[in-house]
Amino acid sequence: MKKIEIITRTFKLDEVKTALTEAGVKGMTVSEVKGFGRQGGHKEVYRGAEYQVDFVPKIKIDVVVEDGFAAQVVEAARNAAQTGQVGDGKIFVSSVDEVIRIRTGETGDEAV
Amino acid sequence: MKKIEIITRTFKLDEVKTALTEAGVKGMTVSEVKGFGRQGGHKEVYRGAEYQVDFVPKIKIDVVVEDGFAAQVVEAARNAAQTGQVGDGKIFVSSVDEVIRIRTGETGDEAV
Amino acid sequence: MKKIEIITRTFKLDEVKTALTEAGVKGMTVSEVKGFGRQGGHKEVYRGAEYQVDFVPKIKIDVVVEDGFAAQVVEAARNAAQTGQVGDGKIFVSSVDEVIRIRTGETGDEAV
Amino acid sequence: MSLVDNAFILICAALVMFMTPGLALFYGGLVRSKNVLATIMQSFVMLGLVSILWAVCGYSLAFGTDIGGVIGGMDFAFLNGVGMTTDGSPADNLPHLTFMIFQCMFAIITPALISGAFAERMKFAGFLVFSALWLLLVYAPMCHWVWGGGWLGQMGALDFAGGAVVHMSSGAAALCCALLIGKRKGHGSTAFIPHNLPMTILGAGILWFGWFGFNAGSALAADGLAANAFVTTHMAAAAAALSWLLAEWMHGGKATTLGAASGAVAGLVAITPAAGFVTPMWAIVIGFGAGIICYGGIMLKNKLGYDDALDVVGIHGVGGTFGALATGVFATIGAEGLIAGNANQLWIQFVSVVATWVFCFAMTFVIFKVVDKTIGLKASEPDEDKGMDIAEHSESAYQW
Amino acid sequence: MSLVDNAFILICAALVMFMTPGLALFYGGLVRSKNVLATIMQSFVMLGLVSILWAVCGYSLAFGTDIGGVIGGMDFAFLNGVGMTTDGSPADNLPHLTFMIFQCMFAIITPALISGAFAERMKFAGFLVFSALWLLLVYAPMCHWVWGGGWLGQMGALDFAGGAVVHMSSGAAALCCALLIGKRKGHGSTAFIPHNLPMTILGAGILWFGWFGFNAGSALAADGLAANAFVTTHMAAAAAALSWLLAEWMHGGKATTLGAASGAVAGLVAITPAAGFVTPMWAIVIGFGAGIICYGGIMLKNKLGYDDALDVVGIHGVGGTFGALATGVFATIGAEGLIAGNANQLWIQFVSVVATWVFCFAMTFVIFKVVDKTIGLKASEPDEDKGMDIAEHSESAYQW
Amino acid sequence: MSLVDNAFILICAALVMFMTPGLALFYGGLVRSKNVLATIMQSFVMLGLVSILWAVCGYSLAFGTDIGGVIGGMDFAFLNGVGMTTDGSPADNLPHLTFMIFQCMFAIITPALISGAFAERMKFAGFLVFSALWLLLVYAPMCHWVWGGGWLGQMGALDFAGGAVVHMSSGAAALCCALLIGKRKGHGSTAFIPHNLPMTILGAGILWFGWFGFNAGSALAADGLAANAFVTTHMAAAAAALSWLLAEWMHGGKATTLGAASGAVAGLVAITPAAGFVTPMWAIVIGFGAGIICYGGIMLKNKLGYDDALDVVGIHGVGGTFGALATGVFATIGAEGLIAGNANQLWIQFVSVVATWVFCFAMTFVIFKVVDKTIGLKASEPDEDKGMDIAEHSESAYQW
Ligand SMILES: Nc1ncnc2c1ncn2[C@@H]1O[C@H](COP(=O)(O)OP(=O)(O)O)[C@@H](O)[C@H]1O
Ligand SMILES: Nc1ncnc2c1ncn2[C@@H]1O[C@H](COP(=O)(O)OP(=O)(O)O)[C@@H](O)[C@H]1O
Ligand SMILES: Nc1ncnc2c1ncn2[C@@H]1O[C@H](COP(=O)(O)OP(=O)(O)O)[C@@H](O)[C@H]1O
Repeated sequence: MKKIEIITRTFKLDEVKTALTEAGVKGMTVSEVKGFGRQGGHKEVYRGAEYQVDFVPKIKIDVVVEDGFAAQVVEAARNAAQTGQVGDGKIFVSSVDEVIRIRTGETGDEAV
Repeated sequence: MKKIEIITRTFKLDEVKTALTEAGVKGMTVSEVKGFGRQGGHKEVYRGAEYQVDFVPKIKIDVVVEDGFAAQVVEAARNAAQTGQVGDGKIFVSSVDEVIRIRTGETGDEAV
Repeated sequence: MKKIEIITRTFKLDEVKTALTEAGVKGMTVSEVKGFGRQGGHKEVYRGAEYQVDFVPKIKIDVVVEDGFAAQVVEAARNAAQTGQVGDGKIFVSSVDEVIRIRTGETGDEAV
Repeated sequence: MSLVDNAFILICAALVMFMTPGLALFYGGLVRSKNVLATIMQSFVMLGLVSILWAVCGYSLAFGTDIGGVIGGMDFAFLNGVGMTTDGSPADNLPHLTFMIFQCMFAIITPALISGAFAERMKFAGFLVFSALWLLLVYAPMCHWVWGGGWLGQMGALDFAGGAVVHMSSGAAALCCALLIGKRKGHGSTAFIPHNLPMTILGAGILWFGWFGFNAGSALAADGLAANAFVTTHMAAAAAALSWLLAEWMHGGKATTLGAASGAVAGLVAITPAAGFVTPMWAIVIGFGAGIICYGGIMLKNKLGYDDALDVVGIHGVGGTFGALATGVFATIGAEGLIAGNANQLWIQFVSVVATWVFCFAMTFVIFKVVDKTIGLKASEPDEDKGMDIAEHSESAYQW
Repeated sequence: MSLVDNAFILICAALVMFMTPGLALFYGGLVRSKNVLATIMQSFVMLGLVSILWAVCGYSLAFGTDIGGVIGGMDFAFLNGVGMTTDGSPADNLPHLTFMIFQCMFAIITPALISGAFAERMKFAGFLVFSALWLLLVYAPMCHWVWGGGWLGQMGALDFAGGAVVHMSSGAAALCCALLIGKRKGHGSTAFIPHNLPMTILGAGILWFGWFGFNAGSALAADGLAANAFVTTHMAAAAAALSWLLAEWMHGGKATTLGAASGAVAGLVAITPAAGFVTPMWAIVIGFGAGIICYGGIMLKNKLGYDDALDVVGIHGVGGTFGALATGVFATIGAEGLIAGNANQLWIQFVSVVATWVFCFAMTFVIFKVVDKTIGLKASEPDEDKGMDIAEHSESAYQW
Repeated sequence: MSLVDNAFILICAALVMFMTPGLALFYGGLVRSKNVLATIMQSFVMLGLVSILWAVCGYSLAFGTDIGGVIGGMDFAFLNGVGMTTDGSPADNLPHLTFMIFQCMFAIITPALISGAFAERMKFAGFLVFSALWLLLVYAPMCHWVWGGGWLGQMGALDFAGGAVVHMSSGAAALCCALLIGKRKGHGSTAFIPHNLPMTILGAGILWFGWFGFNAGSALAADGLAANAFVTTHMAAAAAALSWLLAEWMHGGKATTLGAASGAVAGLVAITPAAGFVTPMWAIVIGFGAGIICYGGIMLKNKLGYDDALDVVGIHGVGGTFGALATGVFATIGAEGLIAGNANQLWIQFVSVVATWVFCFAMTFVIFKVVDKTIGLKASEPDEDKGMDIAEHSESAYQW
């Protein structure tokens, strides 16, 4: 199985979720993260002191799917998340050895 | 080494932690996440407007252990986290190439 | 490509970020996590009831880089994060099959 | 001078001042976390901006010597002649300064109320200019018309503590602004869920608390009338909190905490024009009606399609209008409404409602357009994405 | 009518009203984040529910013409005869409405106090019915007995501002409810750690602030007695905050922020019955005792095994009881306690303590059982897991 | 005795009390989340500690029979002779207890103000001892000198509500403490960004609200002078909020929410000594100046290199000093300053400024050193890392 990590803009969560479910994804897990990259950050000011804040809020969506399904999921996510502006984010794909569904103990492709 | 990601219900954190430490796990890392899955979400209402909220709070526990120990850890986690109701979550196992303990620079099995 | 997960003390974020960018890293993603390990936790007290809190706040920094660059990044992160006290944290290195830049669709080493 | 009344009104003025930070929190909790500071700021900064404008000329425009029933003269500009004695004070039991500052607190919160309509997408510089002009060109005349000797007051329109001056005026302005500024990015597709409801409830609690100063203080004396206004205020808020919960529940949902808070505010709005004219039991009736009607009021925006982000139209516009008419129906204390056999009062109230809506909407339209063309009011899309806090104030509300 | 007293009591009433949102935050910060809105709601909605009940018949049950020392008649139902003058007012210096609304604020907060006992696991519909019945069947009689001309007052029991009426009654009810509703899921194995202590401290600050209205206002006049009650209130809170910290520290731990806040509230509770009867230095003694004794009080639940989630028994029950007895010991102003040589007063206080506990516990038991069997009170386990906010109100308190 | 004044001052005392929780939140929002409770505690616990010290001997040191213009005698120790009548009351229109408790509230907040300087790195035990000694050895004499019949008052120094007694004294102490305790770990390299600005704004709102009690109450009567002080307070805060925003904006940045709140506090500080001596329009001038000057004041620390964590020196020290001198310039009510042709007053103010800074700085130095050597004041590095909440109080502010 493949784990697909999608790091993208916070306000894209709903669109990406919809795209993934439409593509047939049954589950995913989201976390709130902060990203550093080409997009750069912004200036913040507190009582006259300026700070360069390099980290911008992003979300990370983790989806584990069967090997053969991965490419399609990546494509769906990319289409939904893309704005074309710097800061759209990244998708990382890696291999997962085993998946277990806690409730039933099922493993492998049936578990995702 | 193997990385075991346990995504499960928030109120199971203590039980899973105890099960893992009893099984011999020495360290783990937890994050607050939101999950989407078969469990479904719930309705929220704000001034008469209804929203379907698909993401439910979950926790993710990451544990890295020696290869031979992984199966036992998965088993312990599964037993502790299981309630039998939809939404119990998933366990993902994947391979880790290298582990380094920052304090000492130790690597490999001694570092976990 | 390699994914490098650095779990370390919260107040080390700036130093590690600087070390990584100086080493040539162009992007990274940070999350707020809680860690359990040899460092132990602390006691908390609420209206006379004592609780042992085992999880201490940590940060997790994820960086994906080209294979050949990984060792150098690990070294830079370790140097920046190390205090020598228990609780400095861990670095996990694992393989990533594919990286996609959402904005452009670039893949592989150019995408990171 | 009555020292008792002075003591009472000064404390009431402090209570009304506290409503503005309360409103800041009420509104602040309802927006997304990336916009909370900008939203708070749009209320908080009124404490600065309006107070100075009020001292410079706002008070005089409202309470200076009447000019043709339309506006006050410049006699009190720069607080000239506004002193520690009752000399020249519109309330002859109060030091002129006491009267002036009590009125100042009303002037502060009114433009702050409007800001809920364009929350999450307004530029700060434009907002300041818009609010300054609005205060002088809408609030000051409205205040003069009703309380400063102007034509609405002369006509006999009843407005005990600001149903028209404060709530209808801000509601009408809010409608105009929501229409002109357009929707927030993602409106219709994204859920704009409040980021911190306990903050909103705290704000509602402070508003309720401060509203005692607002309404009971509007008796301008610590007498039985003040007691009556105090009680009607409380009872209307209570009844409206309950009836809003009931409406939610009958509408097929759960009774929500935000509903209780919103209902309470709706009740407070509706009783404002009536507080000293109706009895407590009629106040319960008015409050009960307000909860239901304003619950309907907030539905309007979905029907009509404007993005009144924090429901200023639904609560202040609709609630203020309902309250003004209800005053014409239920007044029995120091005035006579429909139930006392005086249908004419209801007609007067109706005229005052129409006049207020038309005047405030039209004036707001002009001011908005002028400021929008010159300075600019709507934030850019990338700024909306980043959030107003970073974009307009270079600040983040929260850190891990 | 005294205008000064009217001004003073109206402002005090506003302060007491503000205590209920304060309590909402005090409690809200102590629960887990998934239950914060439901907890806040259980206080906030009392502002709606109790106020209306009070106007309809609660006030009359408490202060209507005495029937056999047990309950008030229906003369003031629907605020009939409760007007802007002193006519019929129990306090002949105050407009009847002023007296009524001041008392109303006490009636609001008392059932809200109980809600801490069953926090995080109570259904909202049942809660509303329970609270309504409790107000009419427990609070109104208690209030009548002590302040409305009933038998406790006739007997000479001293209760300046509500040690029995407000605190013991809610404490006894809390004990009964905690026993009947049972424990929260995970009790004993999970740590129920407060989710937002700054919110709780803010709540404590508001409570302390509002308590000046509660206790000083109970003088029902702006005289030296009010000053005394004001000072004793403040000093007792201060002493109890310190002594709770001391107890924590001697008990082997650190002095905690929650301890300072809890101690302050314990001191405020304990001085409530005594505020106008003791001198400031004795108030310090009472406060100091309250901090230590209530710290012990909250330990009881661990010993005895009930799940009084937010320590209503430990603080209001124990603190109110201690204060009532301490009043019998230290009273020297307008009454004589043990130290003034009058042991009988202590005996009377003791009788009033027993009567209050027995009556309130028993009545609460009956009401709880009836509501539980008919409407249902305890939330289901899955709902407890989800949290009361989502389950009962379809809301989440916080968003990223 | 004047019942009106009694009513007014009691309510004002309640307002001033509320400022301390307000300050706790104002400061609490500005620190990192791991230190928020400890920061809140350093204000909140003063409500306990100072109140008891005040009753025991602090009040007597400040207002007991004058001994050589330097300190009060022990006549009022343990509140001996401080009763419900005006007997012995420094304000002969007020019950002695009323005067005492109003003053008590000032004594509470002053050491709390200092705590902003050493926030995030002070041990709690040492802090308590330091604050107790500071209250008795710095605050009580300062208070006596200015208001208790001491030499500064005799000399004719004007300090309406505590520019010297409260703000300069705490500012000077803050400078001393910041220098002695040293910097926070990471100072200069890490960004110390406020963890919760809405909390800070709420605190600022409460401070502004409470400050009406502080300044208007300092008239000690509900007269026209109180009205004047009320208005000057409000207008100065308003003007300073605006001018701080202007300074930020001209300094090349955005107008910030924290700037509005900080400016408001700066204006409130600066008008404190002047509130009853200047007219509202001059108050606007003073406020406007305060916003700009205190904005400069907070820059000092970067120039001079001390770590005054929450800008107590920049706001209270600089603002209090500016206000004291401005009083000497603009006084026209009940006193004459420079613009009334009395240059001597400015000289007196100057002397009082120098005396206050020198005395408070020196005394603080001694107290700090003694406590540091004996009990210890600076937290250890690992404790700073963990955060003061866990290290000193075994508590966490927030849970997921
Ligand atoms: N090498 C990397 N490893 C991990 N996360 C990365 C990496 N590069 C970028 N990211 C994440 O992707 C986000 C977007 O990257 P950025 O360089 O700003 O824009 P873009 O992806 O459009 O080139 C970053 O904020 C960060 O969270
Ligand atoms: N394919 C997946 N990839 C990543 N996370 C998943 C996936 N499927 C489920 N999850 C996580 O597991 C949680 C539980 O899944 P769900 O389908 O609701 O129940 P169950 O695991 O009992 O079948 C989800 O909330 C989500 O966080
Ligand atoms: N086996 C593990 N799997 C995942 N995370 C771990 C593991 N061991 C340690 N960690 C993380 O590393 C942090 C530091 O580990 P700890 O044992 O306390 O100190 P050290 O790394 O200095 O030996 C922990 O708080 C936890 O977040």
